[in-house]
Amino acid sequence: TGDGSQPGSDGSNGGDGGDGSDSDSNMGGSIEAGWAFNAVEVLDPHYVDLYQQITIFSNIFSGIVKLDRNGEIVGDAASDWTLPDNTTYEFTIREGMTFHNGDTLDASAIKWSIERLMGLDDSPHIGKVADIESVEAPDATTLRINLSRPVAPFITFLTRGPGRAGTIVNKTAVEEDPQRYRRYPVGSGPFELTERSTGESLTLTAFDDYWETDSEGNSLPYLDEVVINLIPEPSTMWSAITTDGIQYADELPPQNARQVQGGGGSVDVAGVSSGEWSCLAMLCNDPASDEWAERQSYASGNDQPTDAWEGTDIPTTDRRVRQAVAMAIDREELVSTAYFGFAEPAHSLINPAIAWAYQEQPENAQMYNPERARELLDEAGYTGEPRFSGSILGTPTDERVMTVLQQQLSNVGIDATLDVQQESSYWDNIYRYNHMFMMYGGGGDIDPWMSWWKQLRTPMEEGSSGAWQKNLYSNENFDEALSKSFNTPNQDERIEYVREAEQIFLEDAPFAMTTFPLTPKGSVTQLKNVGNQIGLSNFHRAYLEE
Amino acid sequence: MSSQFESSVTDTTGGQSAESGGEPLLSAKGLKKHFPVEQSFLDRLFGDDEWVHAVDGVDLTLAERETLGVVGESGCGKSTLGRTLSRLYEPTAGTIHFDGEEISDAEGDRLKALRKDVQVIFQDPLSSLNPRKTVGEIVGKPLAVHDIATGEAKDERVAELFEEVGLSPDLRDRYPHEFSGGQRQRVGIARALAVEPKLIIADEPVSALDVSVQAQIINLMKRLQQEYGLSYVFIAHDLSVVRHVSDRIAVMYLGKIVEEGPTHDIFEAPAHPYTKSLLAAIPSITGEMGRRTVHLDGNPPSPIDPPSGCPFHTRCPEYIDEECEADEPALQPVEQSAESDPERHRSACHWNDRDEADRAAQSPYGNDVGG
Amino acid sequence: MGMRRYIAKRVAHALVVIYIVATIVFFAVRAIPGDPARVLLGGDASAEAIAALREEMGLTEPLYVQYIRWMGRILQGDLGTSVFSDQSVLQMLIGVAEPTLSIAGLGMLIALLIAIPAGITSAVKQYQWEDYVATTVSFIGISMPGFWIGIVLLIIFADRLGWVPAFGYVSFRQGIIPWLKHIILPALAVGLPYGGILMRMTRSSMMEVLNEDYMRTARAKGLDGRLIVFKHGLQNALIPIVTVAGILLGVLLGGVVAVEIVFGIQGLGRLLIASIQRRDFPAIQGAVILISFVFVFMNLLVDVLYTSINPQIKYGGSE
Amino acid sequence: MSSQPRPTQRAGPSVSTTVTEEPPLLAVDNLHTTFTTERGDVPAVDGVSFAINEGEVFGIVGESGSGKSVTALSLLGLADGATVTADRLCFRDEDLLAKDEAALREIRGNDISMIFQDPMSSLNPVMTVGEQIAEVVRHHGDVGESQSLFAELRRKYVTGTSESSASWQRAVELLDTVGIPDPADRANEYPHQLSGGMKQRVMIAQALAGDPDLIIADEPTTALDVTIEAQILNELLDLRDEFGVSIMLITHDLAVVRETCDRVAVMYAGEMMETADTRTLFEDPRHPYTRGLIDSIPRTDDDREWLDAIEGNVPDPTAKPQGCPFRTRCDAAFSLCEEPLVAYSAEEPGHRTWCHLYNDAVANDGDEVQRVDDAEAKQLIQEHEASDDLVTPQRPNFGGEYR
Amino acid sequence: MSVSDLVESAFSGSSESGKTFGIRSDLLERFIKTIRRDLRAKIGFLVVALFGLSAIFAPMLAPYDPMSQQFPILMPPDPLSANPLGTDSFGRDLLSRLMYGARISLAVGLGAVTFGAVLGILIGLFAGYYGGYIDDLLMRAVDVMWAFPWLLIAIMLVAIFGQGFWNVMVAIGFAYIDDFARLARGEVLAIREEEYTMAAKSVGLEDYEIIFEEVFPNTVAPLIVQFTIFTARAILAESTLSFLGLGVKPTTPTWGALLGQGRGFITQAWWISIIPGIAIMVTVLGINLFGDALRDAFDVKETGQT
Ligand SMILES: Nc1ncnc2c1ncn2[C@@H]1O[C@H](COP(=O)(O)OP(=O)(O)OP(=O)(O)O)[C@@H](O)[C@H]1O
Ligand SMILES: Nc1ncnc2c1ncn2[C@@H]1O[C@H](COP(=O)(O)OP(=O)(O)OP(=O)(O)O)[C@@H](O)[C@H]1O
Ligand SMILES: [Mg+2]
Ligand SMILES: [Mg+2]
Ligand code: NI
Repeated sequence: TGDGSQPGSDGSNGGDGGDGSDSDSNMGGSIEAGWAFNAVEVLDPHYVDLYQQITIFSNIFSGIVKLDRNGEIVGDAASDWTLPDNTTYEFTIREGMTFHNGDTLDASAIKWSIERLMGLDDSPHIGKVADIESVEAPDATTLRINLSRPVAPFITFLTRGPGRAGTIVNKTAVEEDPQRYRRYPVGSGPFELTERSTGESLTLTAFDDYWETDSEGNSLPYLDEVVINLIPEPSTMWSAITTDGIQYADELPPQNARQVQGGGGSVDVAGVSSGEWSCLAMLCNDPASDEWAERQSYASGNDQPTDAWEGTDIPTTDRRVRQAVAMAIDREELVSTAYFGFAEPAHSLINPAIAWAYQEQPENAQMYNPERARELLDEAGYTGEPRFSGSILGTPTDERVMTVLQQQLSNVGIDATLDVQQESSYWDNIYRYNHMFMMYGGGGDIDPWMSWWKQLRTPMEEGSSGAWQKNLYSNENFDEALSKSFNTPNQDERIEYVREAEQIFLEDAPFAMTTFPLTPKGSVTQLKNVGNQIGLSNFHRAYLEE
Repeated sequence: MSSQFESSVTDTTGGQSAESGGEPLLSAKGLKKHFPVEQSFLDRLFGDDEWVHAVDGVDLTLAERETLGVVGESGCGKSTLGRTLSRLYEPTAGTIHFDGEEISDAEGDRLKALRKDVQVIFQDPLSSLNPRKTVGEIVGKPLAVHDIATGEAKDERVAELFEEVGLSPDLRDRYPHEFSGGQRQRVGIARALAVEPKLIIADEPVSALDVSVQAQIINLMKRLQQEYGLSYVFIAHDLSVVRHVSDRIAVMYLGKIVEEGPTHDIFEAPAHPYTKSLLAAIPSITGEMGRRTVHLDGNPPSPIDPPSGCPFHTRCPEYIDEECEADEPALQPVEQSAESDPERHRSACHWNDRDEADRAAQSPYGNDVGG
Repeated sequence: MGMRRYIAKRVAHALVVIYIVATIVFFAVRAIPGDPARVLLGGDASAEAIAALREEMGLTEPLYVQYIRWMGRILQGDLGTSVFSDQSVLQMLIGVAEPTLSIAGLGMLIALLIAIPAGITSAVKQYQWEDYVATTVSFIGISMPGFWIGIVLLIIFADRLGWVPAFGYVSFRQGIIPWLKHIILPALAVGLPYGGILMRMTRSSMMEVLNEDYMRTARAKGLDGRLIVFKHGLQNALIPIVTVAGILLGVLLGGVVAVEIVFGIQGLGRLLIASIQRRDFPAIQGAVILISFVFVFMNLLVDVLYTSINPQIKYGGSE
Repeated sequence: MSSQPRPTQRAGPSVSTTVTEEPPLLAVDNLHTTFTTERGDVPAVDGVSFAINEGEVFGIVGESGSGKSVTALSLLGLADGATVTADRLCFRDEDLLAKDEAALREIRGNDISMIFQDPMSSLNPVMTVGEQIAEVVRHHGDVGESQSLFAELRRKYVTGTSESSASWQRAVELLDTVGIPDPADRANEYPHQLSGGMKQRVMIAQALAGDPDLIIADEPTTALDVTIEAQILNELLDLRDEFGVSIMLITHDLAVVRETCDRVAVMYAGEMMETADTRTLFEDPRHPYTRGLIDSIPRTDDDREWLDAIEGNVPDPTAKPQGCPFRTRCDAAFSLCEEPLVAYSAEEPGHRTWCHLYNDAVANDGDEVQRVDDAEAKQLIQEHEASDDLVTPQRPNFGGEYR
Repeated sequence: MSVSDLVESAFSGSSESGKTFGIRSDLLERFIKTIRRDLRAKIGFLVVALFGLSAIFAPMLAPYDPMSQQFPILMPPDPLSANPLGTDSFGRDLLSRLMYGARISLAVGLGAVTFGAVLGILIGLFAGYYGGYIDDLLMRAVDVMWAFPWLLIAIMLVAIFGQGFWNVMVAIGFAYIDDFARLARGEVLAIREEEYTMAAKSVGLEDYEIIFEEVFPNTVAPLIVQFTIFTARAILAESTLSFLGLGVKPTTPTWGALLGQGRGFITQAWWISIIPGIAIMVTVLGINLFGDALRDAFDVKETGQT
């Protein structure tokens, strides 16, 4: 996990999966929390695709499996599981679990939940269950999932938080009013959503019949109530937590968070990795080229490719230029200036949350080397002043990073203009392929597949391969290595393919990696044991110290 | 005096032409001008359109070289009449003939030509001059608009006009606010003269001026009339002034002419009760000292909803009977005294049809008002 | 024209304006690039899913069909359902209108309470210290953006002094004091710029009134100076101020948006911005209709008020 | 109430200002009112002397800008921003110049009240006419109603003045007195609901409400039609006859003066030209300016083709010629006209002319100067001036403050 | 007279000697006199001149490149150091950014108001002069503009055309169209009552000539005052747009952007937002005082009718 590298992390990030060393002092109380988000509307896990929503609903729902404080996958509703063969998963389901509305949670309830997702055409997560052939619940405690082919990352899809496919929704409530369910979900997690006022606050109340207990047998959760306030303005969030208006902040402004690092104040800050990676994606092909005119539509859905590049040279289609850009980025400076320390430099695509595959500096890692960058640009024939110009597309949250990148690129002679777009226009633009550079990234990645398959594999008419291509990258060898990795559940074998793909990625440099961001989460010192694995904010075991 | 002017002064018959049955210079028939009280489309939607009957059926004629005085109380429609006659307002109904041509629907070039023949002098000498233009520009503008003179010629002509109205041409570059009231009115007159008009409609040209200056302006206007053979419609509320300048007088009440006739007749033998009341109220510096007799109470009724019948019946000291409320009297010749010319002295009052004796019995003035 | 008829007329007028505003918004939001389906499904949704959702949201139909359908629903009082929250737009609007109106209302009240006395003092004591103090304060109000005032106030009163909470909104139904505590800073932040402008207006309006003939008449009657100012002058000075106060509502409501963000209050402004950012057409349309509704009807209210403090205007007599 | 009609004292032509035993109601001697402006000092009133007796109608005529209004305002301390000095400015032997703002407030409305030219702008548009009159009645102080700031504001904004209160009743009574029909209803109306003539009557009623001894009427009829003008002037005369108030009538209309006034003063460019009783002035005008004025009026009885206009314009008040301000336009101007002006008395008592034609050292036949003994004339002028050389009291400049 | 002549005489006045905007040139004298006389006018003029000049000559005067991130971050102001006003969170020199910021902010302010003024005044002139249906139509359009949330216009423009100087300018300017239209119309209604417009008509001028030659020059005085006041408000509006992330292109220094960026650092680095805040305040104050002085200079009563 990101723990080891968190700047000044104070170890208060207890998990909700393993045995926390919980204090047995008078535990309970209610807290107010702040979420740095403008609106949280949908909380139906099968529809949710935004991180802030995940961070809320993971307190409300149980998954089949979940992540423990070390980022390892452990059982949640399933106490254990086995893989009789490469295409079958068999789960042992706990007994005695109930939903918030009193329904029993057993294997058949989970079966219904998975099958619901399989039937939801408009869910963003349907791809995760596309390879499921059948789901069986032979008895109340056994759940069997049969896949049509081996899917290496399948178990990660079933985690409660990031995966979402295995998050268990309640049949009665969904069938009663699916519209209402989106806003008032019924789960089986430690808290139930009891009240919400539009966009302003959500009240989570402890669920008395939550299955989990601490090591001493006390029932969880300790907290009676968590009120989640939406506070989009960072300075207000900061004021709120310093004045004890809230006891927990889902995300603090990093510059303020930096202030309290080293402790002493009334606020503790933890820099938490949410499995996030961030990069500068570079356009690798002209969308209107013969090769891509058709292919781009598989990703973008636009029948006609943009003619924005007609008659213009796209320097980033040259691999040397891309490598140069990757070398122009001083990641340490980026971390200190743009993130105020709340990030780790990224030299390759595999993020630290994928502990089994992560290497801080793999062979041929993207490292800061401006001289070499200039040489490469010279080689590529870009010697002018500036060498070339291009615009960087990003959203308002990327602005700080973009500002620093702009300066760093200009240091090697590349003139970058910034195009900051609201989220909606950002997506529109990004699939029009009319920018040379794009701020891009992903979060909650607990398997390399998650960042690579849709993002970098060659787009195909069928299936999800390359469905999220932002920069029109294609390399047959890379595709091949990725396919093999996907179909190899055995981790020791699989890692070979992952490494192979990683090397191709580093060679081609479709992305200039920047950082693995950390989210500064703040809590007042009295509040202990909030589970922050993978960037979540789980209150399962959190408590207020007297 | 300019040679251009002399050429325009060919008709020397003067005010006699109308009398002798010739074509009048200006004549209006059934002239009406109504203003909407409200303008918004919703008002029209709600059917709330009310109209101010500012001028409500006026007939009049004006001969060349003649001055027609128009008098009446404030708000009776004098200014509106003047502006409608000069086509500054579109008439709501009725016809206007000028110089033998109908002008009530003139447009474009014809209207522009009319603007050259008919000019207006306004009441308020300050408000009628654009404060941001020099008086030279103001007087020169009509010359440019009508292509009478440009460049040097224009400047010369402006200087001539200034001298004509008794202003030093050196004052050309000054702005209106730098002048006294009398001087400003001279500028207004010079502007009107610039296009060599045949007719000038003077809308209370002296009422904003002090007596000493008022006399200067009246003298000036009379002199110009004699020199250039101008005709005037002279609007005023000061009866002594009107008497001094006019050949004929029209008395207006609530948008209508209630009495019309040669100045002498009107003053010596007024026929309409309203005219009599007006005359009685004139302050005088020659007659008896002491109070004026007032026979007119209250204010004129609203022109939005004028009274039925004779418009004056609500205030008339000589009110006869229901006929006054029911029928509107027409302008009819007055045959009264030997001096008056019945053809030219007309009045709109039911008394005209009645017996002289009746009249004397009811009139608060007795039989010999002013006479 | 009677009061009722006048109001009926003005309401008709208001509805026409709102109708046009609504129509413009309908087409304008659709002219903005960006696809609600894509936003809703996340940036990485599949093309088919997006197409399906577009179909479902009725976005694939010709624009005029969408428009007619929407108009039809509006006439039945149905503002539609938010694409994002699956909530009826009307319900959402009701939820957010209260905080916004509370802030704007209190802000206006504060502005008036500061501006009018200060403006009058300033006019009466022209070029004396009172005038200079009042003018300086009003200039500070005028020249600071509302959100910035908000942040400074927040740091002083919430952060440093801890007198009031730093964020959020509590309905007045939960108690007047907590309600006030939550909205006082936002209200000040929107009220000060507005009040600053109003104060300048009051000052010049009052100065003009002081030069009126009837003020001289009042002095010639031998009345006391303060009595003249407050009895003869005030109401006359207020006449133009009321109009200006109405026209400047835009300044007030515009300020609320940024201030809501600063104080973490989910109000109409924030809803509007969020809805635009995610292209939630029904919500944008609803919010705009509500805003123009507030504008137009506040204006109507101002006009009625205007008529009542200015006896010279008969209903409908003024434009 | 003290409004018992006093016996009418119609001032006959025999009453003269200078030699009367009874002190005049108002005595003004050598009044100067100077405005300080960025264009320089404006001597709006430049040495004006006159007196008004009890029950008299005293007219002041002059062209626009001749300082008539400023004279009136100076008396009551309402000439904002001006420095007022005078040798004497006494009302009933009380020195008005010595009074401070509070003391003047007691005089205003109670002893001296004013009627202004434009009734529309001089009445408060947002107060009922009844209230505007009633407040003066209360200010007058004998109706036993509170006139504290609070009470007045409550009346204005909250309760309104009770129709049964004494002050309101009195207001209605006054409206009736000035000839307004349905006074009880009209009292509840706003000025814009009344016609011009009625508004002017309201102004008069308001002026009467304090039961004053002197009413200053500043061009009360200029904005009105002749017929209404006649009504209003008659009204004023009736009041004088009925209540015995003195009236100072300011106008630019000589005909009005002739009908209405007992005595007249003619002003020009801030200075006095001639004063006399009315009949004398019109029958025997001595000053060339007065004569010019009378001649330039078109009359209903003459058949002159040309009016006798006074040529030229009124001088700019900041650049007034030295000596007689009229000399630039005067046909009879001669060598002495640059000397300071002094008053010369004529045979008729109270008839004084500020024109050096009437210096004893000058022989003239009215318009033509025949012979001038310069030395003697100047000597005489200096003697006149010396006698005026008193200590000049000055009123502090209140600057129009609303305290 | 051709339209172009007309426009020339109305706007430049070159054909009529000694006038600008149809206003006589002694306005300048009067203006100078007002400034001499009144301390506040002096302050206003000084401030406007100072900021205007520093904006115009920013490239020459600014010590550093405003974009270059070459200094340590968040350095407090120290008059004696290399960065007298400190540095921002990227290590950029604040003094330089403030000076370049003045360029954009003042230009946006002036540009926006000019845009609003030109459209608004045209609408107002025609509506007021013609009255009737034209007035109805135009003023209803103005009502709609007024009731239309200004921010929405701004957001839409930015969404459609992207962030940028011109879009921000137009977006802000849009909000002022209705104000100018109302003011201009009100003035025209008053001026239409003046007899000189009637006189111009009687002399034979066409409507458009009357509008631009007679009416417009007489409405200019209050409009100019409104113009200065709105310029101040437009500068504030720019800062609000920046706050909402809708300002001029990112990293471009504008006062609003400085203020907006600084707000997150207010507890650690007050100077980042306080200093541009003060700059805005002083400018707005200066412009307002300047406007007051202009008004005095335009006040016809002051010169008086002699
Ligand atoms: N443009 C207009 N719109 C609406 N009503 C008007 C207009 N002009 C004049 N009126 C109305 O028409 C009537 C006659 O007005 P007009 O100005 O012609 O009177 P007048 O006799 O000239 O009065 P005065 O002596 O006061 O100048 C009045 O009731 C006036 O209010
Ligand atoms: N407040 C003032 N500041 C400067 N000059 C003033 C002021 N008030 C009046 N004046 C000047 O004093 C002179 C006399 O003015 P006043 O108002 O007394 O004239 P008037 O005789 O009443 O004229 P009218 O008949 O026009 O009312 C004028 O030249 C005028 O410009
Ligand atoms: Mg008129
Ligand atoms: Mg006067
Ligand atoms: Ni008494």
